[in-house]
Amino acid sequence: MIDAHLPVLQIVVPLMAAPICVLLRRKTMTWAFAMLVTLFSFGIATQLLSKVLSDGVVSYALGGWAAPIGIEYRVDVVNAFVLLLVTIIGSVVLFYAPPSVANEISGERHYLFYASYLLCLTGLLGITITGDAFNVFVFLEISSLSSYTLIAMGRDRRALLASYQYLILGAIGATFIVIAIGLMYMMTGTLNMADLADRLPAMFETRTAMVAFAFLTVGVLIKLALFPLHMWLPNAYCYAPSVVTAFLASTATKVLIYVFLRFTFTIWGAEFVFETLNLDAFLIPLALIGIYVASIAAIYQTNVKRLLAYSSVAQIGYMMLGIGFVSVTGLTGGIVHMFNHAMMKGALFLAVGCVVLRVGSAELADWKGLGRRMPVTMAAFVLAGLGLIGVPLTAGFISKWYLILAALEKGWWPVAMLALISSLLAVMYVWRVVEVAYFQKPDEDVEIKEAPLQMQISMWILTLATLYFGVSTDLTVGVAKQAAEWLLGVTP
Amino acid sequence: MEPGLYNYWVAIVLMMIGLYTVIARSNLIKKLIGLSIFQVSVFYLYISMGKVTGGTAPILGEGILIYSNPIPHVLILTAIVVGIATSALGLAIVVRIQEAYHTVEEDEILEQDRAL
Amino acid sequence: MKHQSIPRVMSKIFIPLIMLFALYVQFHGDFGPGGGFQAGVIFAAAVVLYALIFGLDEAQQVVRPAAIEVLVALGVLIYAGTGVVSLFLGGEFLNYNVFDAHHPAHGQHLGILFVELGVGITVAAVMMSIFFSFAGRGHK
Amino acid sequence: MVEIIDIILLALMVIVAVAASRLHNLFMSVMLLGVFSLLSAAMFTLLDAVDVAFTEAAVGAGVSTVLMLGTLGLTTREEKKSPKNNILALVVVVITGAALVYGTFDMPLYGDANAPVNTHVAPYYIEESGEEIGMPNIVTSVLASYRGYDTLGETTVVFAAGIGVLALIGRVRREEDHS
Repeated sequence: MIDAHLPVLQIVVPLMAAPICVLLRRKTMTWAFAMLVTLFSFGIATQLLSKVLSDGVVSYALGGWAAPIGIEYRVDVVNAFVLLLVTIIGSVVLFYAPPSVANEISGERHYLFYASYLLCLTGLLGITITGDAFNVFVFLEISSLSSYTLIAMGRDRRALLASYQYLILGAIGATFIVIAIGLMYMMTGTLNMADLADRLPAMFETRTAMVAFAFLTVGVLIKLALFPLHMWLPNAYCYAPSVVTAFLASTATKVLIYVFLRFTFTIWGAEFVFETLNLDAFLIPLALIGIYVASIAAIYQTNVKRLLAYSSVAQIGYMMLGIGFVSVTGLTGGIVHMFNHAMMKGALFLAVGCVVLRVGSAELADWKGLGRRMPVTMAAFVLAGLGLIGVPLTAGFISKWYLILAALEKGWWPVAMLALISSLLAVMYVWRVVEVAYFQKPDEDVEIKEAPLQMQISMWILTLATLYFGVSTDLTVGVAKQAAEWLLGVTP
Repeated sequence: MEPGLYNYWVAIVLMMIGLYTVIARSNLIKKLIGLSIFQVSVFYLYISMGKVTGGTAPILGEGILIYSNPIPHVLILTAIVVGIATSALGLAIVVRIQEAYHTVEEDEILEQDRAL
Repeated sequence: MKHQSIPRVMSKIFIPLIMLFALYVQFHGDFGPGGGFQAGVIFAAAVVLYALIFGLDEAQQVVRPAAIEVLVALGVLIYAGTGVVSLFLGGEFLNYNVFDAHHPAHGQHLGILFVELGVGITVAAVMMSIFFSFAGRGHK
Repeated sequence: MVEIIDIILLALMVIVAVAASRLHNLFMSVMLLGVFSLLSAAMFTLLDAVDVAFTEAAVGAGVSTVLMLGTLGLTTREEKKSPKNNILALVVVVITGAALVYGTFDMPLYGDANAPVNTHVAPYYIEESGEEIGMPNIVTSVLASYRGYDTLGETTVVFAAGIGVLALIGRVRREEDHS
């Protein structure tokens, strides 16, 4: 029985777990329960991916009403891969959470924290799995509202304004998406994605369709923080609790990139978006400028969390660059980078969380001499940082390799060069941290312990994943390539 | 007067009044007021598209032949709920900001942070 | 307003009526406009009115914050639980037809009754909880 | 006759929205927002959306006004004049609005029974829901059954906001402080 209902269980299990956490109340119990549920979702996601890889698309009619009458869940290789990514990060970060959360959030609110965490996970998974355009909006709001809460729980008072600003921009973005979905519905009479894909082409000539696409793109780009619509991201990542930063940085923007892929390739079709509207002419320059501006901004930061946040904005540029190539190699690069970057950034933010727990600050000035005082944590930081730069034998190298390959395939030498040179900027911002941590003497000589084992295990899982996926690429590139072929419609 | 596109235009004008308030104002409560106006106007756009001339409310009854389209109504019911949920959370954050900064003007808050 | 008799007396008449109206809206949604969401809001309004007239502490004696938290969670669980029950009866999630093997429409009625109840409970509880949180903030 | 009411209502909505946006007295602004919601609820009734009108009146004019007033009580009633130059905001808004207006020119006309929205999917609900669900109110049938899953999501959004508010400004339970 379970097998047939996997798609809905993927969402409903964490969804129901959130209210149960509120009923449980005790912090250790809510955490243990949430952990169990997240691992279970991870299990479902693996099952779904293997099912999709062997049998093709899985469709599930909610309420028993066949699409387009009812809402449909539709899992193909693209979203199965994203589901896997989100549940991996969800589990690893949650396992890490208790010591860090205990340090940063007052005890009587822990159960609300874990309930919100589960809701955020539910929302992200729900956006990914659904085959109904309006349902995307509903689950987008579940994840957004819970992430506003999670960010505002940061202990610095600046977390409040960061959360508020994210709320305002997020609400504007979501409303743009609602307007776009409304216009699409207006022209076709349907909300089901597959049905929209059938009925939209007849409307491509209309001005309404063009405006609908424009609003959709702007709305999604605000939410996924592509330069110059990234204003909310640095503060939100900087002041959120460490656990929240690690979780959101590795999942939220990735899921929105998936939404972008789904809407542009599956619903509107690459032909309309990139040949009629020439979106790539706008996307590629924006992605490149974003990479440079955000990387340079990262170099000048004095707070490690904020530095990594700007680096995230830059990395989103790489992913969008890959998508902008509209080729199998380019999309493979974009999708692989989505996965690899989640591992690397997750590891980096978890390392920062360890330091914040022991040192009490993510300000670079307080990191002097950490290389000797917290060698294990800093080793993980450096390894994941090498991945961010794109050094061979790390996951970051694989994704950049495909991106540059895609540029060369098109004969776009300058783009390839620019992408390559931008890695030097990553060297500079990673080096700044390394230099302070390893080559500067601490102001005072106090003993600092390493973070608890629980936190280190999670951090090392992601760090080793960065190395592992730099060597063995069957899971990442293999699946991403299939996903890219599926999106471009070249799958047999 | 021939019904045409004018009510879509009014909806757009209302949306833009709301959007302008959100972007231009510095007062955090005023921004949320603007956001509400923006969202309610989008609801109006949706509801307009479901209206059928000569139709009645989509409640089945004897002898009624034309009903207005129920789908936009359903979608907007959901959107209204989402809207109030967002406002409530936003206002809660505003209350906390007031306690932490003793002001709800965005520029004054940023100034306080810069002074640190 | 604790010591003014006119609002106190009037509210004692109105609050039960408002609650009754909430129940009417809750269970009459199949025929006219209304349903769980609106009913929840109206029900919460009755409690808010009580709190405004008799004071926050008095209202929290009637509806305890701990109980509200349980109700907030319970509503969602009732809604999703309805779907889980339909899974166990062999249907898809939220397929109410399986609730009555012989008359699918009866099953639909039953299913809608439950999910609307879930919506009503969560909405009423959340609205009360939000109001108490805001009111309690100014209280101290 | 109905058109005249339409036009008056819409004109009032625009006036109220502008006033709510421009006034520096937040108390009046919030009240006007409530009025705006009530006017739109009236408008929704004219457009046959009775369920939506009911909800908008209860939420927009009721809950939202109460919450906003509660917040004003805890913060301030006066908005400070903002010195910020708003040209950028104006440009963004004008471009956005112009794009939307541009999009309207190919839209189906208001009230058109042959528009795609009224010929695909919706007729199924209108024709079959009486038989399949057995309820007169089609909106309820779609909301709770055909698209019941969206409504589960909606309830979850309310839940998320509820625990969010609780986490941010909720009462701290004293008894757990000692443990």
